[in-house]
Amino acid sequence: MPIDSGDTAFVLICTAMVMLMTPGVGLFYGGLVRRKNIIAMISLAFIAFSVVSLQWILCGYSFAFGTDIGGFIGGLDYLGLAGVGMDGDGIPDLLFMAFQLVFAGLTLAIVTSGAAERMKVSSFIVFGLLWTTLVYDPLAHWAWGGGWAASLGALDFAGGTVVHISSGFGALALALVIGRRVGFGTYTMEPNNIPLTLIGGALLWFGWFGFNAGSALAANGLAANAFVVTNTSAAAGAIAWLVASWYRGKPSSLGMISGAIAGLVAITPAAGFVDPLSAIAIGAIAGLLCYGAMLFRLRRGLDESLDAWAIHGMGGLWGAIATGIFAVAAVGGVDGLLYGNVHQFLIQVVDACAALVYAFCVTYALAWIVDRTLGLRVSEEEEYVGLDISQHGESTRV
Amino acid sequence: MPIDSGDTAFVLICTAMVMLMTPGVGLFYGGLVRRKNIIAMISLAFIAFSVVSLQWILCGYSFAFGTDIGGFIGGLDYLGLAGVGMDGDGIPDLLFMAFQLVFAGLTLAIVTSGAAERMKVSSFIVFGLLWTTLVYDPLAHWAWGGGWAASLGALDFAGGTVVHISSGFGALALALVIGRRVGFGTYTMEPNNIPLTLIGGALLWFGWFGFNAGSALAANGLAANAFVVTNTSAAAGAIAWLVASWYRGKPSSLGMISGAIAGLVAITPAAGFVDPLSAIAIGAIAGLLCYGAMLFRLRRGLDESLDAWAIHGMGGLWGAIATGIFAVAAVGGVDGLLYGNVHQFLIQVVDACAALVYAFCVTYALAWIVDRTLGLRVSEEEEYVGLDISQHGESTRV
Amino acid sequence: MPIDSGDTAFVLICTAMVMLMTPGVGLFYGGLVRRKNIIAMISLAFIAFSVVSLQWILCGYSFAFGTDIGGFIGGLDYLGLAGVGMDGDGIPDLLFMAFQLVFAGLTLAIVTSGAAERMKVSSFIVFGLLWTTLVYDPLAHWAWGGGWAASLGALDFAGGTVVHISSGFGALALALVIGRRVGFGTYTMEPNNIPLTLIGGALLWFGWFGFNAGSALAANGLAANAFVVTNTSAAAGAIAWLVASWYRGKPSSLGMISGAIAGLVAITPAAGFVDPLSAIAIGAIAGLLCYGAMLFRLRRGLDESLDAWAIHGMGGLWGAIATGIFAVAAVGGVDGLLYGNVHQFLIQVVDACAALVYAFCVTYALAWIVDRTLGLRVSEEEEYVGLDISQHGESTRV
Amino acid sequence: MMKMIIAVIRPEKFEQVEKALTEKGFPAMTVSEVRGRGEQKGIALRSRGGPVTVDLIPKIRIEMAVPATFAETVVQIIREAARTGKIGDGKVFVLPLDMAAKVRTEEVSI
Amino acid sequence: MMKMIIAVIRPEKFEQVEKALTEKGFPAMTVSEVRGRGEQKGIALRSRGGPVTVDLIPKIRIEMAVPATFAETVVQIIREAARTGKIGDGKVFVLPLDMAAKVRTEEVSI
Amino acid sequence: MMKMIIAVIRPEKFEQVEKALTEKGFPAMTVSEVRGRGEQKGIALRSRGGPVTVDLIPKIRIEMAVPATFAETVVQIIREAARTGKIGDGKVFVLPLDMAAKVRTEEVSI
Ligand SMILES: Nc1ncnc2c1ncn2[C@@H]1O[C@H](COP(=O)(O)OP(=O)(O)O)[C@@H](O)[C@H]1O
Ligand SMILES: Nc1ncnc2c1ncn2[C@@H]1O[C@H](COP(=O)(O)OP(=O)(O)O)[C@@H](O)[C@H]1O
Ligand SMILES: Nc1ncnc2c1ncn2[C@@H]1O[C@H](COP(=O)(O)OP(=O)(O)O)[C@@H](O)[C@H]1O
Repeated sequence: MPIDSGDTAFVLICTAMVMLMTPGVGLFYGGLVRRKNIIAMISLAFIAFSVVSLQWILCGYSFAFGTDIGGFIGGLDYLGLAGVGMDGDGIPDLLFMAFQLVFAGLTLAIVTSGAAERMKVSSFIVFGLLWTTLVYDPLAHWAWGGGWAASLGALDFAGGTVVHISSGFGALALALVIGRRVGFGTYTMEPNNIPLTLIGGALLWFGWFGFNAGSALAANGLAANAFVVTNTSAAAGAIAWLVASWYRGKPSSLGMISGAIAGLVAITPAAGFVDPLSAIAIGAIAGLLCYGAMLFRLRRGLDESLDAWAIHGMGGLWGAIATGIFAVAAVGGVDGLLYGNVHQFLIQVVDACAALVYAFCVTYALAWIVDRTLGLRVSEEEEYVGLDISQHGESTRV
Repeated sequence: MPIDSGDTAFVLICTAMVMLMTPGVGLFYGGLVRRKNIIAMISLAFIAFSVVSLQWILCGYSFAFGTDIGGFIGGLDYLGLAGVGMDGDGIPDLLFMAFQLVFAGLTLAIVTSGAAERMKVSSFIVFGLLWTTLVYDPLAHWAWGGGWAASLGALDFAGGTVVHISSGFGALALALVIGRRVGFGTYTMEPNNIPLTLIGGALLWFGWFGFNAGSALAANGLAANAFVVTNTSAAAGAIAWLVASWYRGKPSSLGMISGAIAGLVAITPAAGFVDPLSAIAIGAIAGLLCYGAMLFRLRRGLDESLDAWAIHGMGGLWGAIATGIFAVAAVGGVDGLLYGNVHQFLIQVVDACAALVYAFCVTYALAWIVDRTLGLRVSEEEEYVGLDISQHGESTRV
Repeated sequence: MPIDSGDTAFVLICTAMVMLMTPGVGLFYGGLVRRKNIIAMISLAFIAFSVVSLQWILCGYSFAFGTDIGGFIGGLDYLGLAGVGMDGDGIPDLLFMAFQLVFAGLTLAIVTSGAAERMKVSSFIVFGLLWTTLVYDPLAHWAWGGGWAASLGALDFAGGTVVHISSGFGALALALVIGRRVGFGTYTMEPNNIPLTLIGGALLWFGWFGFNAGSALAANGLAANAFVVTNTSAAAGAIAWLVASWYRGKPSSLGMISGAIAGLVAITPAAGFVDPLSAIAIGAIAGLLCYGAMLFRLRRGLDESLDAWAIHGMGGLWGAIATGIFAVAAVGGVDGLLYGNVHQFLIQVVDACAALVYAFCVTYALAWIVDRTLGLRVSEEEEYVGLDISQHGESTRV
Repeated sequence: MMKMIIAVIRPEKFEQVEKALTEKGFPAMTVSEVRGRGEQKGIALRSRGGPVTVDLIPKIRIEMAVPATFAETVVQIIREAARTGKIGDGKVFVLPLDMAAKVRTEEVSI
Repeated sequence: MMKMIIAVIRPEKFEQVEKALTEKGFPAMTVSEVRGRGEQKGIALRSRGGPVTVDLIPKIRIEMAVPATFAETVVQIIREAARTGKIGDGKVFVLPLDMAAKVRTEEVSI
Repeated sequence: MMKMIIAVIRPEKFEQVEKALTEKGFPAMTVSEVRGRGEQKGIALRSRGGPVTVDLIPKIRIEMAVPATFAETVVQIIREAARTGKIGDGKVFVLPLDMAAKVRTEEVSI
């Protein structure tokens, strides 16, 4: 198939939109931390993206999409983008590479949630490089690069397991290794800038269209379906969480935007397989489930501070399973549990659990190693002063 | 006509861009209110969009675009998106539906201006659902769904009547029913965050390209023309209002950005019918007219607080009429008054007035009913405390 | 060649993305100035864009792209967009015009760096009109409108000389004429809002994809290559400046984002001619070089306050030369120094130096003339009070 | 002898207070944004699970050094201009002040 | 007789302090966001080129006018609720106050 | 005996003032962002319809509790470091202070 200008136009712009999600995550998180850590939190997203941008073209793309080695990882064929050129099948190979790159960058940015307000920049760079290479790249290979999950027939349209389960459970593991913030549970730690979080949320919602619809890799009906279910699930998630938080007190704006993100996460693996009415169910359940997960986390005193686990981890898990439930052949050619296909449902569960366990364990190990060697965490004084000053020498006000 | 990948790519991205306008309106408004209401104001935009997103796929799209019933409203054919699929004519039907969805969501967000800093969230949700169903959906049907306005030959390229007259005069009616803010006219109520308003304005200007050029529903010369006149009118409006406010004192940045929005509003119905030089006139007059409308509103002591009426209502009215004046056959196949077509001019006036009267009266009635039943307004104490705390339990600073 | 819907879709959206860069520059700069000048700084970007938007369709496009006159400037063929229509070659002529328009608007916005916190709005409008007409339009003609540089064979894919050398050295000239801010060098002048600068930086990085990839004017492999090298260079620049600033103390977030911009600037002329691995070198060197230029500027006590010279001027110069070094025929059909083509390298140097000298001298002259007639600078009292209040009558807080 | 007057008032009333002070000849002041609550222990709003107490409400804090003889007058000007008669109108405090010195000149008032 | 109490505490401890004060019957206060440092001359962090001193750390400043007889009690409540035992816990100051006047009514406390 | 010194200075001069104070051995301070104007009734700028008065200009407010014996010295340090000789240089106030208490320890200075 030659290059199609319409499809290429579409994926080019979608790639840019997904890129914008990374600073979006930074702003979202930046508004949630304390004032003394806002710059540091936003910066981590940019740093994550920059580091992965280089790693991906040097070796990451090859590990994920090179010739399959044992179903687990790609070979070294594409090191330094060797053989990845301006030609391609429908869209240029370089563009496919770039589209995948922005996913990888975003994923690492989500993981920063687990170490919010207490991680050293230097250690984050080392940890991030290891993480993207040893956690993200294999997972991308399993699902999209011809790995075992693809062979098994697991469905992951836009990255429910690869992006969200991996980053959410990765963040949890990181949070466990690095330990709680000083004063967590006894001090109040209020979000410093909710409007900033809402700006970040808006950019995420916007970029997610590129993320999910773009994953059709063509400007066609499937992309349109992905677009519609994405928006529907986000809206359903927003309303569901809003109402749930209302029930317990007041309808918080953070609840609403968190619910939207939960809906967006959950629809990610399903976007090319389910129809709009199912998206309402997927999104609404995601909103409630992730809200519950957040409450659970708080009750357990887990300081996975910005809820990547509750929203991305649990939302991604639900999305992977929901794909196996609601998939309908009319959309993506595969039926799910609701249409009698138990097999697909089981595949989804296996795939999601494998990704979950792999991401959690390997992240835990990597974080542990970095902690023992370089130390993950800033000193207590640096934490008290805030990372803006202690890590970056900058501050938001006199 | 089969699906065209270029057109589909274009409309997909335009839809995402228009979606981004809704938080853009939220940020624009959020910067203009007092500090204690900033979160609530931004949230209303998100809530409006979420609620309409669900309403639209469940029934709104059908009311607007279902089989015509008496020129007034669409039938129930597309309830729950029945029969709206991945195929289509040039672009997938689902995509056309989504493109229309983001318009509907944005329109309700604009209406929130009329109730700024004093409306209950719960009542807004009820009012919003009624409003989008009974005001927006019929108006969309009239103009684009095969209703009487379309039959009459009224021109509304991207929503001058459907989006802007409806939301602007709707906001006015809502403001009249809900009443002034406590202290309006005696207290100073300064915008709390002008940079935020400018961010919102930037997103609006950006998204408006999707709004107007996307309304060509194809990536062609007409879309390019719409793009160019959109930008031209915005620039002319910005300069016009800036200079006018300068004449009375200082060139305010809010004047400049308001003028840009006025220009964007006015060019909306005309974007597919006029040429770039006419756009200078349309935009500049819009800037001056809307500035005058704002001064008039202030003199009359009307608390339509964020000027949706002055900018969207009056700008939309001028735009609808201007389309009948400046339209030129070389662009959109229809001539206007300037080229001797009095008939088209009269049609535009009739259409605009009908929409204006309908939107104002029905909104007034809906607001009145909700007010008598649920109560539109927060208690005086809640208003004093601010909606961020009283409605959402959140605040921007300690 | 008829209109291609894919290419048209692509360039339409890219144009919108580049438009968003102008407020992006405003936010970037707005975060860097003192609190009392934030609104004024953001407004200048909007004003620059609005003024150029009108100038460009009235005459600027014609000066840049009209029939060549002596290799120096275009003729009056396209005054008022005469003959620029909805047809075209691949993309509509009107769209090509619009794509060029957003470049022109952005360029003037960058120049505002040189007069930050001390220029009169009225004088800026006059200066800006003169500057875009007498500096930008000729430079655009030289490179892209059939002028002498194009005839010579100089390569400038997306505006290294036209946009960045011109604005960077223009800002320097303007800064020299207008003089230092009161207290520069003795007072501390801390950035008032680093998160805002990071938001601006995010929008710039996002928009730059439209800027560089869009300059292919088609959605094809070349655009994909431009996209990839753009991102790579940005990432390399960010990391390089981050590490360099680390070496001298702490890794500053402003250093990181400045490095990203430096990388984006440097790759601009090269984006259609070099491959991804070269982009790492171009970006990393840009990060270090521009960091050095900034330190040099500070040592010399030059108050080119927001470093348009260091980043855009020096980055653009390096990019123009780097294009002559790293260009490879496999990408853009031309080889550079590394592949034995000394000739191209020399052309690049000549072109860059000519643009540099022209931009610096003419800007200096224009600024001098405006200064002697209208006065560039606000009074000392107005400067002390801040431009938000003194120029716009607005402020960010009580 | 001088006094330091500290007033905490509604943001909405600030412009009026400021105008009144300036007109009566007391333009010098230092202003900041604060939050506060008075004796009624914050405002109680109703929520699903019973009343919710809102703690801190945005206020403007004005600080003025004035000669002791004018202190009473200034306090009265502020109170009149800031009054709405509703809860939340604010408070005015008067503190003793040993000395006020200008930075620009060597001038000192005791 | 009244006193003006000014406390500068950790932001993280504010909620606890506020709750303690309210419970003990001292709800009225004015609060602002400040930055500060104490006698240990800021915190010294290590950087490449030797120690770096961090100057100003975000704090919450509480201002409360109370009858002189309760001043001691209020100071104790604040100190207990705000204490963590680590550097940066803050300070409490007591200033003499000549008068406190309500804006809403004509009430004045001396 | 202690004094509370309140200085309102230009933001641009803050770094110099802070450095001077630290060098001379007075590092402890609480700082906030305020706006203010002095006796010249704000700055008058020209606008189309006649002069416009600008009311409030950003300033930095420094609050320092020091032993009474050093008050004079501290005031002088601030005045020298903050001075530019132009309008807007600011003011320094000295208030009596009854007591200063550390939160971390039981230490109290009277
Ligand atoms: N005893 C006090 N000490 C310090 N500040 C006080 C005191 N009493 C009142 N205030 C300040 O004055 C403001 C208004 O007081 P009041 O009119 O009693 O307010 P409210 O009606 O909101 O309780 C409070 O928000 C607080 O900032
Ligand atoms: N002498 C003082 N004058 C004014 N404020 C002070 C003084 N001493 C301490 N503070 C304030 O109290 C805060 C905490 O003081 P301290 O516990 O000594 O802090 P740190 O341990 O951070 O130096 C400081 O950040 C400062 O705001
Ligand atoms: N009498 C006063 N009471 C309180 N604050 C004052 C007083 N006089 C001056 N100030 C503060 O000091 C700042 C500088 O004062 P001054 O040098 O007179 O300023 P300006 O020249 O701007 O009027 C003012 O902005 C204000 O914040």
